[in-house]
Amino acid sequence: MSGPAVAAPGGPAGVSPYEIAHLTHVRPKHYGRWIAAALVLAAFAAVVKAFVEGQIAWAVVGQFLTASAILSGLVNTVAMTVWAMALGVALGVLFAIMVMSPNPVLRWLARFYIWFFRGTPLLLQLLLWFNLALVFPRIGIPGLIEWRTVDVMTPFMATLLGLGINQGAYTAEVVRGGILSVDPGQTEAAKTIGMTRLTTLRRIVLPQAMRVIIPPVGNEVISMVKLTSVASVIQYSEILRNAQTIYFANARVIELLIVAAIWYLAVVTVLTVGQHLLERRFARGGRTQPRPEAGAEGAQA
Amino acid sequence: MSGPAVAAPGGPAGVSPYEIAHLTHVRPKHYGRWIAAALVLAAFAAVVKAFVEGQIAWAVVGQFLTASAILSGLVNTVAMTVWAMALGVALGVLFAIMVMSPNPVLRWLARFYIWFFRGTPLLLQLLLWFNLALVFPRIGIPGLIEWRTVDVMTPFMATLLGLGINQGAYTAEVVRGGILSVDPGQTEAAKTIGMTRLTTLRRIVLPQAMRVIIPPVGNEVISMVKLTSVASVIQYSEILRNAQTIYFANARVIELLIVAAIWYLAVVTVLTVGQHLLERRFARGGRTQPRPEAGAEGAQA
Amino acid sequence: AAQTAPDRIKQAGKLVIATFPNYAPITYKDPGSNTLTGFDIDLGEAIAKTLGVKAEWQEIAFAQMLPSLQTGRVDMVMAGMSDLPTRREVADFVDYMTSGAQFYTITALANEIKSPADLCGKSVGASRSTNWPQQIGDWSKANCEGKGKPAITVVGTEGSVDARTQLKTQRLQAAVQGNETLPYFQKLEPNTYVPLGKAFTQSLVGIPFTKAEGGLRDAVKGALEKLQADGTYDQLLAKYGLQDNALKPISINKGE
Amino acid sequence: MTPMIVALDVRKTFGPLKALDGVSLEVARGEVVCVIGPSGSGKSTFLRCINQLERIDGGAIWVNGELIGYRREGDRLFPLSDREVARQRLASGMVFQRFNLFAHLTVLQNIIEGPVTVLRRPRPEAVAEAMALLERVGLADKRESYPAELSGGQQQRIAIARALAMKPEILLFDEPTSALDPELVGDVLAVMRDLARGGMTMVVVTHELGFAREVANRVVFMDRGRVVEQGPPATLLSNPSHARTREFIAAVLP
Amino acid sequence: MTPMIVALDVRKTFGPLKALDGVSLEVARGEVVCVIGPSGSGKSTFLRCINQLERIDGGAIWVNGELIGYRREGDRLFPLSDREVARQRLASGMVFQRFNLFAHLTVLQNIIEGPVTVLRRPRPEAVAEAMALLERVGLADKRESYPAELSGGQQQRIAIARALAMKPEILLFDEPTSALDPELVGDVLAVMRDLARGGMTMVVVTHELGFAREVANRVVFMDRGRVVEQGPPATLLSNPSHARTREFIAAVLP
Ligand SMILES: Nc1ncnc2c1ncn2[C@@H]1O[C@H](COP(=O)(O)OP(=O)(O)OP(=O)(O)O)[C@@H](O)[C@H]1O
Ligand SMILES: Nc1ncnc2c1ncn2[C@@H]1O[C@H](COP(=O)(O)OP(=O)(O)OP(=O)(O)O)[C@@H](O)[C@H]1O
Ligand SMILES: [Mg+2]
Ligand SMILES: [Mg+2]
Repeated sequence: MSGPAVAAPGGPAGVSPYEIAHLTHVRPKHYGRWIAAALVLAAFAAVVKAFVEGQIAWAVVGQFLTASAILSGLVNTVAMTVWAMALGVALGVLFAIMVMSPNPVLRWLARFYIWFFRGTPLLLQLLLWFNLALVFPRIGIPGLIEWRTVDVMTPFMATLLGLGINQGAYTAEVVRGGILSVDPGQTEAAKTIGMTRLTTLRRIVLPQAMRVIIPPVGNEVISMVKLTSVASVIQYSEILRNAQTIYFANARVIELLIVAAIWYLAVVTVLTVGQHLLERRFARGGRTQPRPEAGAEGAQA
Repeated sequence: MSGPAVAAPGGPAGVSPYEIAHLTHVRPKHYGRWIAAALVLAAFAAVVKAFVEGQIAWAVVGQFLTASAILSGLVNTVAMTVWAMALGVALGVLFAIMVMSPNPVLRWLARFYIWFFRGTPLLLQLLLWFNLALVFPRIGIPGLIEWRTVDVMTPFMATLLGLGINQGAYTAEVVRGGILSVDPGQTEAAKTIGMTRLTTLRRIVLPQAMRVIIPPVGNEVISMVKLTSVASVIQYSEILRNAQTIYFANARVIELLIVAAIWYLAVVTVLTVGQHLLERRFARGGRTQPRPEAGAEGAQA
Repeated sequence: AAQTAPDRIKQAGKLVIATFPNYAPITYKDPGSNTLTGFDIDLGEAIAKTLGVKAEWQEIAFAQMLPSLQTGRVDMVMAGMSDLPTRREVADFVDYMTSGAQFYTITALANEIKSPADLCGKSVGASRSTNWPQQIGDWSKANCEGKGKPAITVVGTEGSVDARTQLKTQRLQAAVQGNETLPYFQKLEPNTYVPLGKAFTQSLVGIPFTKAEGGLRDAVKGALEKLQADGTYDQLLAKYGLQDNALKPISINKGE
Repeated sequence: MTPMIVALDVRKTFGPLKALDGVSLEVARGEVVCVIGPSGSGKSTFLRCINQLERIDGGAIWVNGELIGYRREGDRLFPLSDREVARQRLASGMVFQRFNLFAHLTVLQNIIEGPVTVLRRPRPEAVAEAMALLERVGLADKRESYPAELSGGQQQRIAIARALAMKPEILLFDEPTSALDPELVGDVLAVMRDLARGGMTMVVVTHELGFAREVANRVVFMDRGRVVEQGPPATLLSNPSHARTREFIAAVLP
Repeated sequence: MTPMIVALDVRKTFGPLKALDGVSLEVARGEVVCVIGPSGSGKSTFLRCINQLERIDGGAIWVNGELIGYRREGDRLFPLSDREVARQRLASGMVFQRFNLFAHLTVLQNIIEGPVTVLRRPRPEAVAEAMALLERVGLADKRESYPAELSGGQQQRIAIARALAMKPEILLFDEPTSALDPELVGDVLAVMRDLARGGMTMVVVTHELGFAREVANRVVFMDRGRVVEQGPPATLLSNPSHARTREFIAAVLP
């Protein structure tokens, strides 16, 4: 082995190609990308043009975009999304905790819930709640206080229960995944400072699980916005139903559906932005372990 | 500080409470759990009893459970779930890769796709595909080969495109999360043995992302089974539509929905089992890093 | 005495009626004002007034109407519902109007299809929640297959709107809807739809009541008879162009 | 004076594996015990049993005179509830190899989490004490940082402060420096040395034989779930009596 | 004979931070160079630039005489495509601190993945060579195990075998033993010693000064993104000329 020549900073023994060390480093230009972009935009423009020129009366779209029936439907859709998601997330967290509980009774109960409500069509669940009176004509504590079931099970109530309980079963699975993703070391550390199982979940595990939970729950919230339309069968007057009621009378089917789509896109855009903000909020503190090969400073964690 | 007495194995200097070291350790009995189990079962039995005695004609349920319309609807539901999910997953992976690509054109295209198809109601998407003829009366290469759009856009085709493309947008988000969950060290290691970006994704990253991807995709497959029913509006004759066709004629709404629910539960049960098998298959090799505080043997990883 | 409502209704001071505004001009929402409109709505109001109570309308999907009647959510239904023997298993019908299934096509196909006889071998659609698809099949058996011609392909569509859209994309060559509703759409979309012949069936439209509500059923029947006697009934038919669909006298459970 | 920790014939199995195969040990008040031994010898498992992160299958452990994890009734030992176990854990604090700071909380929040949530101390008081502890470990200026923004050595010192904030009577350390870069080890050992001088009872699993030699009152060598040998550091590290101990020390010392 | 690696005034910035601030270094064929320096001094970044895991912002690097990462056209350097970079990477193998074995593949699959997928070697040949490598690192009996079932030392030896399977001309090591238990370090160093004796060109970032002293032809000390001092191990480790080097060596040696 030949002893190495110690390279003096500045340049090694005049080997000619090495001179290029001080040449300009060029950023790549990516002409291909610009051509691709142009092609994509052209194709897109063609589709838009076809739609604009197709048998669609855009004036009708404009006219109904802010019709009062559409706007009140929009409010109902958003309100139901909020309430049903709140119920769904609450139930999802509850049943995720139950399904991971050391207590087998709770565990089996939670498994049954997830299986049953993921397994039956939402339409059936809605109809069962709405028509609960077929099975229980009156509810309450017999003799003390009682109501007619149909008075309690308003369309709002039945929709809320149907959507919320159904959502809870899906959310439970997502939350379970989130809890499993949190480094078990966090739970151990919480135990060593004397926290009980539930406090640990509430204060340490769930806040960290949020990072994993938010993206799929975001998907589900966005689905929920549109799922509310299933509730039109039990006369919950959300936006799609109100759009339909209008086209039943004026036969402008595609136009009214486009009106609904525009509002849905608006709501989904707001929700997507909200999701990104939430994601950023819960990314605080970053991952438990620094990225591999990262400096101990963790500047890039 | 007093120097400690070195404890001879077997017992320390006759301090009386220490004698109990050799007493029997009793496993907990959990009487409370058994009582809870009994109560839950009782409540459950009461609900079942109410349903059995309610205004539901169980004979009708039995009669239609294996009716040929129901069974052929079931086959169509399962077939559509398989095809639409296949398309959805393929598109999801493609667009997840695009949305994480260094190429901004691909990235924006993928973002638009995800935003648009998550943002518009499935019903509208289905109707747009089904009624594509309103915009493009004929498709193909003009002059060379052409078809009437309505002949190509059969209910099957429109449903497949509608469900699959819609599903792809949701799956893309899930796959993106999965890819992000894989330790970046795996990608670096793959690069050092000379793999290109796409080979790395295909051989190293995606197989490991499966562990994170499967549970939410499982949720989505199960949703898809039931989502196929939206396609009844464009005449795809899946199980719920066929059940409805029957109850439109005989007015046995709840009974026919229960028939559909029984089959849905059966399909979902099979899918859940399949999901668990897949999860186990991809759990092979376990996590990249051993659990904290675990022995280097990794027996518990 | 026949037109007095049962005590329960009188105490409540209201008659809860289910409708689903997807069936212009029988029951629909005026797109401009977003209020319930139609022959059934006006007639329902008149019935309630005759009984000395208010009408309270609940919008319920068609398939949910009979269950809602059974659970007591509503007292009766006015939604252009046909009085069919299968439905009479759970309800009694007070019939108040006739309806006929009517073939029609679009102007673009009017040269090719001039009469119902030209429909053999073609695709014809109708709302799947009605009994029209079945009636088209029966008609085809009698008038196509029976005469050695190819059968009609019957397509059950999601609703009448859907049938009209499919007609426009020419997925269907003709469609069927009630002869009481077609004129409304001819007026709404001029030069689009062409009726083919006359209505090929005749059925009765009625108001269903649960078997337990015999009292209310008779009270409503009485009220309807009174409205026919004082001319209100004819006046309302005329308002919506439905003179051809008048049913006199009012009957109970006479539909086929 | 009762010893701080008494472990008597402690056994713990994982399936077929005997992780602890009859460990007996006493630790006096204020004593510093270092536990050494090869990988898989049960060192971590033993610490985890003292802190009830694992439930023992045989034998018994007393902390500060109180039987832990079980309640005696007649001739039998019944397991305690989650809540009682949580209360008993307050007697001991634990510092892990991988720090395990709460990733979603700042340094200050990490330290006051226990006092405020578990001990129900008023927040301002807890903050004041937390700041004193941060001064003590030399990291007062990092109070608003998140764990991921700190070096390993800083994280470990915060972990020690978090354990101290609960005012435990014993501190348990499981290889507190083995995940650190060599340059960062010194700061952590300095803090531990300081605690030992302050009279804190400590059980330290470590490979830092230099630290053991300097600070420990006693060194315990474990192998295959048993205590093989124990004694003052000078004796055990320089002149071990068992062959297995000699072998191990030769392998670890460079 | 052209040197195996030539780095000339290499610069790399992360935002405002100059991780490499003009590093120049030559490594001859068959030479073993150890790089030491405090945390954050740019040691890992430099290795990652040689292996093109990072793209450099200034200066140039040649491996085996070939300019890497860029193509010269006139006076300017144009970046190479992903595919060409992948091809160039085949000249060097890298072993990471955290092993980074493919978690979903068995030991044997880990080793043959590169030869089969990238080099398109026939599978039976690749398997035969993999088995020979496994014999060489002493782990032939573990071929069907998954990485998670192995100790850190075993994982690191598999990582070395995986790199060797690609028949690279240079091996780069980034603190290959610092995530290992002290007892497991020996086996890995033995394999590396063996490679050095076999004439493999190696650049090793390490804190194991004992290993550096014994095996290295040259030791390089880096600080703040620059090479401060380099020389034969005997000189640099025992008698460094810069104050910063002296300080560092005093802190690391116990
Ligand atoms: N939760 C567990 N499940 C199964 N086996 C376990 C578990 N925890 C520890 N073990 C096993 O028990 C044995 C003792 O492990 P322990 O972690 O106590 O060793 P250690 O002395 O701390 O080793 P190290 O120096 O590697 O940390 C090992 O064989 C380990 O694999
Ligand atoms: N991807 C990155 N993004 C931002 N900063 C980075 C990145 N990689 C490294 N750095 C920073 O560059 C500097 C040099 O890091 P490098 O990892 O090369 O140091 P090192 O000498 O290997 O240190 P250590 O001994 O801790 O591994 C550090 O300040 C580090 O935080
Ligand atoms: Mg351990
Ligand atoms: Mg480094």
